[in-house]
Parts: sequence; structure tokens; C-alpha cells
Amino acid sequence: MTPSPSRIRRLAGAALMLLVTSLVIFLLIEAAPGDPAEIMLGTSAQADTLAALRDQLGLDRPLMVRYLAWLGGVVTGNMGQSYTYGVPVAGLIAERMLVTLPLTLMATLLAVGVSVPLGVMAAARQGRAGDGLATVFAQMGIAVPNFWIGLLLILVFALKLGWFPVGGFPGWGDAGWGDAGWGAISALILPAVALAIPQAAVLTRVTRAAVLDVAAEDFIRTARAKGLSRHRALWRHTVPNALLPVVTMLGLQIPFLISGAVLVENVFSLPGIGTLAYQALSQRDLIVVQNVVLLFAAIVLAVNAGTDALYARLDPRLKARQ
Amino acid sequence: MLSIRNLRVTFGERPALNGIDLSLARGRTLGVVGESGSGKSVMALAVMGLLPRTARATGRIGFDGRDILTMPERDLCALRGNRIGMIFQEPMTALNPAMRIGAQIAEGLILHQGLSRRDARAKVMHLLDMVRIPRAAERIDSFPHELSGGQRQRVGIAIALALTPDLLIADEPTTALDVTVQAQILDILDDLVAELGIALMLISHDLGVIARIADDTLVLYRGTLIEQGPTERVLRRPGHDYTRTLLDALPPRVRATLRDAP
Amino acid sequence: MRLPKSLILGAAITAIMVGAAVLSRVWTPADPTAMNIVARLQAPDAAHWFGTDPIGRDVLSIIMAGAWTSLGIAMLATAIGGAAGTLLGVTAAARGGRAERLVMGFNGVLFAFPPILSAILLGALMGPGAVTAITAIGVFMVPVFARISRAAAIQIWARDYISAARMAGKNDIRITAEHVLPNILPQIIVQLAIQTGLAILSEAGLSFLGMGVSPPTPSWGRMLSESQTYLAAAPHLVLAPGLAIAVTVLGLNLLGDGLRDLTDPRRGQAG
Amino acid sequence: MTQPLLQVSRLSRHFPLGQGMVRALDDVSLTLMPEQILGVVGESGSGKSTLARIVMGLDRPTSGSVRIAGRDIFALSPRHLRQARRDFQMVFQDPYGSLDPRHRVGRIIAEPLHLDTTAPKGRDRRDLVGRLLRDVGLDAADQDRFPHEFSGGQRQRIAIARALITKPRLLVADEATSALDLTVQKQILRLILDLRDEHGIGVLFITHNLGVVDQICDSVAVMKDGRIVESGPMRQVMDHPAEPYTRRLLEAEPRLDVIGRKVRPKPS
Repeated sequence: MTPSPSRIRRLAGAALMLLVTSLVIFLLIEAAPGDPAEIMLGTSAQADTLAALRDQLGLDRPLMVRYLAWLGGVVTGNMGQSYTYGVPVAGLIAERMLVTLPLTLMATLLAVGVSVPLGVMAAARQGRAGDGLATVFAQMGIAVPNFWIGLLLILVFALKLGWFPVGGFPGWGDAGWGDAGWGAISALILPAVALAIPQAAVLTRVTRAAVLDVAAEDFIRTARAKGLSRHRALWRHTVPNALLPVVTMLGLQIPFLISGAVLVENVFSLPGIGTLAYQALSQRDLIVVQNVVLLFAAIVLAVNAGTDALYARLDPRLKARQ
Repeated sequence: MLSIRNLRVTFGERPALNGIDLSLARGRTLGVVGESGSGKSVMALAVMGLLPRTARATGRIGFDGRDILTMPERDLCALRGNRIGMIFQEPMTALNPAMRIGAQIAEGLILHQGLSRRDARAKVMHLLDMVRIPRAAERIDSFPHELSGGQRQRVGIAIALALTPDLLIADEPTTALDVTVQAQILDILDDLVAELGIALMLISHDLGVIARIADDTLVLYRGTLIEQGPTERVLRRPGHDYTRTLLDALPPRVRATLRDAP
Repeated sequence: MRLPKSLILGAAITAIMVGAAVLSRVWTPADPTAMNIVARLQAPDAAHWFGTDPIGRDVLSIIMAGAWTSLGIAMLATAIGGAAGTLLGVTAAARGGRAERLVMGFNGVLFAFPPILSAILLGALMGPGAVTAITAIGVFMVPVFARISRAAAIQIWARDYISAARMAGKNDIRITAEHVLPNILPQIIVQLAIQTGLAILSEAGLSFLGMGVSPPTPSWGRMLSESQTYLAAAPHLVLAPGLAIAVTVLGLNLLGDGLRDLTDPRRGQAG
Repeated sequence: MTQPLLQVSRLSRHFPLGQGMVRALDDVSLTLMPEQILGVVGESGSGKSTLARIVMGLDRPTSGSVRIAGRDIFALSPRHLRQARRDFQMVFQDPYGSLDPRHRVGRIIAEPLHLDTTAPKGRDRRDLVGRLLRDVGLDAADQDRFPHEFSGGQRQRIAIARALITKPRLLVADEATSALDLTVQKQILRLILDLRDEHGIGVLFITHNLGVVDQICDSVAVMKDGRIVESGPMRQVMDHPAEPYTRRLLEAEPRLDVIGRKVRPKPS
């Protein structure tokens, strides 16, 4: 099906935003102090060897040429060389993605799995016990920093009870699951919980508010007038119409999920992209910082474009106008 | 079939209905007229057992020998849609925007009579014809926002009549519609009442709408029953000042039609 | 008119925290910088209600001093970012068309830079510190407030009293000032409270990673990161700063909820 | 021959929708003489509200012109348009949406004075607002209260007071009574008639209700799908409609002489 004009416009908009974002990142890194050649060879290296390296890395080419070269590289998977490790940045990121991706996915699934039913239950029992409890949980969940939860989880479940490792990541093992797989999973459980709790709290409140808003609509009263019980009307009419705002909110949570990942990876010393960026900053490995920040920005923009498209597809009124 | 005895409804301390008595037999149409704040919609919701939690209702709403106010929720669910149908005022918001109209009409049939999807769909086609929606075959799978106000109100009627209830409550069914569409909706309601022999409670703030098809008329003011009787008597020889002000508020043209008739 | 419970509780907690922060400028139970190696890592007791830290300093005093840092940075960033965001959002709603797409595109870009990420970038540029933290948190506030204020403003622009104002010869700017802003103010105030809470979490996160204020300025986030190495030996160290953050953010969220219930009674819920 | 108060000539307004064009207004012309009340009747989608917005200068036409008191409002410079606006004001349908909930009634009513730099200030302004409130049947002290303290009918009176403060010569009422109960509607219509007689203003009364036209209008124009299908003196159009559409509108009006189902005419 040929993409409709509004979808093309939305994709073009997202692409333009990504381009502008990459330019902002590139310029900020350009302006940052620190000469890559010195970082790689140490400050004591001779001037001419430094100059030779700088030339080899093409650091002397004009700004815009280097920006476009970087962009061209990113598109073809060549993000440049890490100053400190001397290996392709893309490889580093891919390797670290094997930690961050499952971590954030586990956290999101956990958050959605807990918050949507809890939010619906709280709305269905508005004003009664269940609602009060869910609201208190949500208030608490939003207020506690996820890295603090991480520390507490380590204190209780790792140090005191010893159910989980204190931190670190044994890797996925060569092929298939085997015990290495389980080791990796168990290393991700506490971090995923720490990352999931604030998300779950926010989504519980959003789901509850969305369900309450829809429950006040006239067509719910029509459903009840057809003889549907409160429960049946809730699941057949209220919840489907309430999912739309929840999906939108999920999209808006991505930046917080990424920030959380950087913190939680740090607490549990997981070799994820968050710690990569954080260490690269302290080692002045700016090419790594540059690419990681672009990657995260791209994820945020992609998810937002995705939720907008999903919103249009899910809501028949919008689809008609497309 | 429906007999209400001393119905009182309060929201917290605010009285909405203070002592209503009425009865409605099968095949008859009772007009309920009152301005905003008169409690006419509260009465409709009370008969459906759909009053909000904050409402307290006393008295008796007899329907086929049982009192709706004391019936357990499960029995009420079996009653709603099946034995008592309801049409609402705002066609724009009374239908689920994300569900096709065919499914919304069939829902009651599947729930109460356990029809299969295929049988329910056939019955829905018949219902769409009954409420005179043109080209039903095309329209059955459309979404509410694809229909006009008048067509949506017809879908509302189809929903309410899906299980040929004994009692139909229409709460301001034509207020949000254009005058020409209003007339069509009232005619459809009237034909169906005659054809199916159901009892209709027609609620409106406009005496002109009531007069068109109501056999008896009841006048409500701030939750109190002002006057009740055959429509002709109430219009020609109103027994209460408030009814006279209601009549007086009607445009002169409409009132003129009253004087020259026998 | 009974004030919602959440408003009273939220205002009380927030007042206590702000009070502690201000008080710490003149008095704290002990000198937060006074080291006492002998009495290091002591659990909470009569002398030190929250115990002592790895170099014997009084934890309660540092927490109070830390409140000034955290609340200061959070409120400043939220105020600046919130004002800029609201201005952008309201302008986008007023002008519409290309200007609106431009503003929302600009917001889309900023939205890709959550505080931690922009702090990493800014850290590379100007190193850690209060300015980096305020900028990183403030920048991300702009798209948040722009989106909320634009959505609220668009609803107001559709009202008849705006057409009446146009017919009174008023231009977009005057209409925005006299009609749009006063009507969306309640929603903006609710967000100011809630976003300040989020800003405190961000500031704590930045300090935890060492990207916020540098020592000796006290900061809850850095206290937590220091406490990680003594998790087994002195668990009390990890509780105090975490609780301080959580309670402050809880207070601000409750304050936000209370204000929302106050201005939009329809959604008033229990608790 | 006195100059017409309002002359709308060959007015069109088209809206792009998807690939095609929606003709909300299609070559509409009408004239309103001073101190007359012209009813514009039509169902939803007939274009009557679009007409109201263009006549008030809130929207620009695709083609055609609008002359108020002899001046083409779309040819005026912004400064002249501001002065001209004193001559025409509008009352809206929804009493709950036409008053800013955050402003006191006095400030709401005085807002159009923004058009007139020489308008009274301070004490004199309060007196003027107080007089207008009494003219519309409310008390002068109401100017210190807020809109939410008033009923629908009272709010509509406040909206009318606002529309009158610059002593306009033309008032457009866009479904100004449709959202009110019949008894309140009757009072507002009588108020408009009294104000017309006292202040000598012309009224363009937009409505879907023929009963209202019957009570208040001197002449009437019937609109359908963006065009005027019939117009003329009210009595003549209402009693001897030439157009079949007008006849259908009249027949659909509620009637009291067909009481009860027995005598109801079968649908044609």
C-alpha cells in the first residue's frame, strides 16, 4: 500500500529531526577540549607522530566534511575508531547492546505487565481499598530513584539473601541458553526490577487516569444499558479505548528508560551501552560518546514516530483522515 | 407493566426527585416533559437501575411485579437491553468510537440470546432496515464517525430495540438533531411502538415533541410531579401555572395550531 | 471548600524539605564538613541521628546541606526550562501553521536528550558541575512544558470568548496574555510541582554518576554513590540520602496532585 | 432611500478537504436594512455559521464582499477595521463557552472598549457597565462576580451586554438561544426585541428553529448546502413558502393539533 501523504510527511519530519540532532551532537563534541591523537598516543608523544596520526584519522579535514563523513559512516555501520580501545565503535556498541537491549526489554515488559492490570483494577475500584493501595504504590514508585532501588535490591537480595549476583555480567555464553544463559538472565533480574519500578508506577497512574476518563463517556452508559455487567463493559468497551493514551505515554517514557539504564548499569556494573558512554566520557573517548548519544537519540525519535503512527492506526477516526 | 410509587432520589443532600408516581401500560406512550434540572433524566436512569453510586433512591419501581430498586445487579443486567431498552440524547458520544456499528448492535443479541455471530449479523441487517438506515449492507461495518447525527441516533434505536424489549425509554432522543431529522426519528419510534406493542417513555424539554406521539403526559419541575394526564387534556386545559408557562414558552405558530383544532 | 488531602500532605512535606534546605544555610546539628575518623561509619544514635559517613561526618547535617543543592538545582532548572517551554508551546498554539511545526520539530530534537545523556555531552564540553546539571535538566524541561502548554492552549483558542476578544480588536499576543495564559496556568502549576520532583531525581542521578556538583558541595546523589562501597559494612549510609530524595519527590508529586484536584474537581479521587 | 446596514454580495467560502473542495458558502447575497431583524434559517451544514463568522470579519471569504454601514470590511486597513468593529458585534450559542471563566463580568463586558481609545475609564466605565447590566435585566453589582455564578440565560444576557457596549449598529446572534430552555429562550428573544427598539440596532439572527424566526424576525432567508434557496418578508415566506425545502422545514415543525397517535398523519 503506498504510504499516504501524512505518513511520508511524518517520516520526513523524523528524519530531519534526526539529522539536526546528529549535527547538534557533532558540534558539541567538536567544541569539547581534548585532542584525540594525544589521547591515543599519550601526551608525551612527539609532535610529528601526533601530526601523522591526526592526518591518518583525517582530523584536519574541514568541519562539514568530517561531519558528512561521520554520517556516511554511521549509515554504513562504520562509526569510526575508539580512541582508547582502538577497535571500531560500531563493534563496541553492538557487543554492549547485548546487555542493554535485554535489560530495557525485560524492564518494559515487567512495567507494562504490572501497571496495565493494576491501573485498570484501581480505576474499576475507584475510591475503594484496591484503588487507594495502587495509588500509594504509584506515588511511591515515582518518587524513588531507580539507582537507589538498585542499591537496596543488592543489599537485600544479593548481600543478605544471596539469591542474585551483586553485579557484573557473565555474558550469554557461546550458543543457545545452557547455564551461561541462565547466569546472564539472573544477572539482569535485579537491574530490570530497579529499572521497571518507576516505569510501572508512571504507567499505573496513566492507565488509571485513562480508564477513568473513558469510563465517564456516554457510550459506556449505553453498553451498561444493553445489559453488560460493570466488569464486561470495562473490558469490552472501556479498556480498548483507554489503551491509546497508555501507548502514547509508553512512547514518552523512552528517554527516562534510557537515563535509567545508564544509572542501573552503573549500580550493577553491567557492561551495557550506558556504562560504555559513561566510561568513554571519563576517558575522553569522545568518538564513542558521540555515537552512543546519537544511537539513544535515534531510538527516542524512532519510538516517538512509531507511537504516533500506531496512534493513527489504532484510532479509527484518525485512520479515516489519513 | 411499569408502576412507580413515591420514587425519591437524592445525591448527597441534594434532592433530585421528590415523590414520583406514574404507571405505563404496554403499547402506550408516556411523555415526560421538564426543563433542565427537572430530574427527568434521573428518573430514566433510576428505571434502568443505572443511577451513579452517589445517588440514594427510595420508593418502588415496579416492573412486571418486581421492584427494580431492590433487584440484585445480576438480575438487573439480565433485564437491561433485554426487557428494558434505552435511547440517549447525544448521538455523537453514545456509540463506541472504536467499534463498528454492526458489532455494537449485535452485542446485546449475543449476550442475552447467545446467538452466533452469523445469526446476530442477519438480525442486525433486519434491525437496520427497520430503523430505515439506507444500504444497510454497506453501513453495517462502518464506524460511528462515518455516519451523520440522524443515522447514529437510528443505530441507537436499533441497539435499544435489538431484543424487542417490553419498555423503551427515550431520553431527549431528538434534541441534538435537525428539525427534519427529528420528525423522522419520532415517526420511526411511533411506528415501532405500534408494531411491537412496547411501552415508550419519551422524555423531552419540548412540549411540541411530546405532543406529536405521547398518549399521556407528565410534567416535572425541579424533581416534583406538577401534573399528569392524557396529553390532550394537559395541553388544552393545563391544571397548573407551570404547565401554562411551558405552553406559553412555545413559539406562537406552534401554539396557534392548538386553538383552531376541535 | 475542603482542601484535598494530597494537597495538605504534599505542601507539608515540601515545606519541611525547603525549610531544612534554608535552615542548613545557617544551622545544622553538626558541622557537615567536620571530619572525625575515629567516629566513622557509626550507625544512627543519640549524637548522630542518621549516623556518620566514611570520614566521620554527621550524615543528617550533610543531608540538610544536600537539600539546598538538590532543591536549588531542581527548582532553577524547572523554572527556566518550564518558562521557556511554556512560552514555546503557547506561541506554537497561537501562530499555528509553519511556526507551530518548527517549534514542535525543535522540541522533538530536544526530547532526544534526556538529562543524563545531555549531561554526558555537556560534561565533555564543560565538565561536571552545577551549571552542567542545571542546563542538562533544564533543556529537557523545554519539550515537556511545550507539549503540555501547547495542548492546553489549543483548547482555549477554540473557545468563543477568544473570538469575542478578536472582535474586540485584540491581537494574538494580547489574547495569549489576557485569555490563554490565565486559563492554562493551573495545569502549568501542577506540572511545575511534578517536574520539579523529576528534576530532583535527575539531579540525584547526575551526582550519582559524578556529573553533578563536585565535592565539597554536598549532594544526595553523590552520598548514595559513596555509600555503595560500604553497602555491607554500613547499610544506614544508603538509607538516609535515598529516603531524603524519595520523600522530597513524593511531597512535590502529592502537591502536584492536590493542585490538580483543586482545579479539576471532576477527577478528584480518594487518597 | 436609507443606506442598507449590511450588504453581503456574492459571498463564497470553499474549504479544501482531501483532494476535493467543500463549498460551505456558494454565491450568497443578502441585505439587512437598519433596525431590521433578518433571520437566517438552515439545518446543520447549511453554512449559516460560516456566514456569521465572515460577516463578523473572523474569517475571510474565498470571493465576494461584505459591506457594513457602507464600508467593505475586507478592504479596510487594520486600523480602520478596528474602528469599524465598534459598529458590529456578536453573541454566540454556547453560554458556557462565550465568557472567560477567569475574568469578572465587568471586565468581560468592557472588553470591546479596547476598540475605542477614547472609551471611558475607571468610575465612568463601571457606571457604563452597570447601566448595561440593568438594560439586560441584571443588577449593576453583578459586574464584580464570575461567570460560573450565573445560569445559562443570565450568561447570555451578559454576552448581549458585552455586544452592546460600543453601541454597535449591527448585532449577529449565532444560535444565541438554542442552548437555553424554552422559557428562558422566550425572555432572551423579548430582550433582543426591546434592545432593537431602544438602541435601533439591526440584527442578523442565525438559527435552525423556525419557531424563533416566527417570534422575532422581520424578514427571513432560508439556507441549504451553502446557498440561499428562498428569502423575503417573514410572514410571506412562513405562510406561502415557494421552495419545497422551506415547505419541508415548516412541516417538520412540532405541531400540537395532532395530539396522540390516533390522528397522526402517516409519513408521506
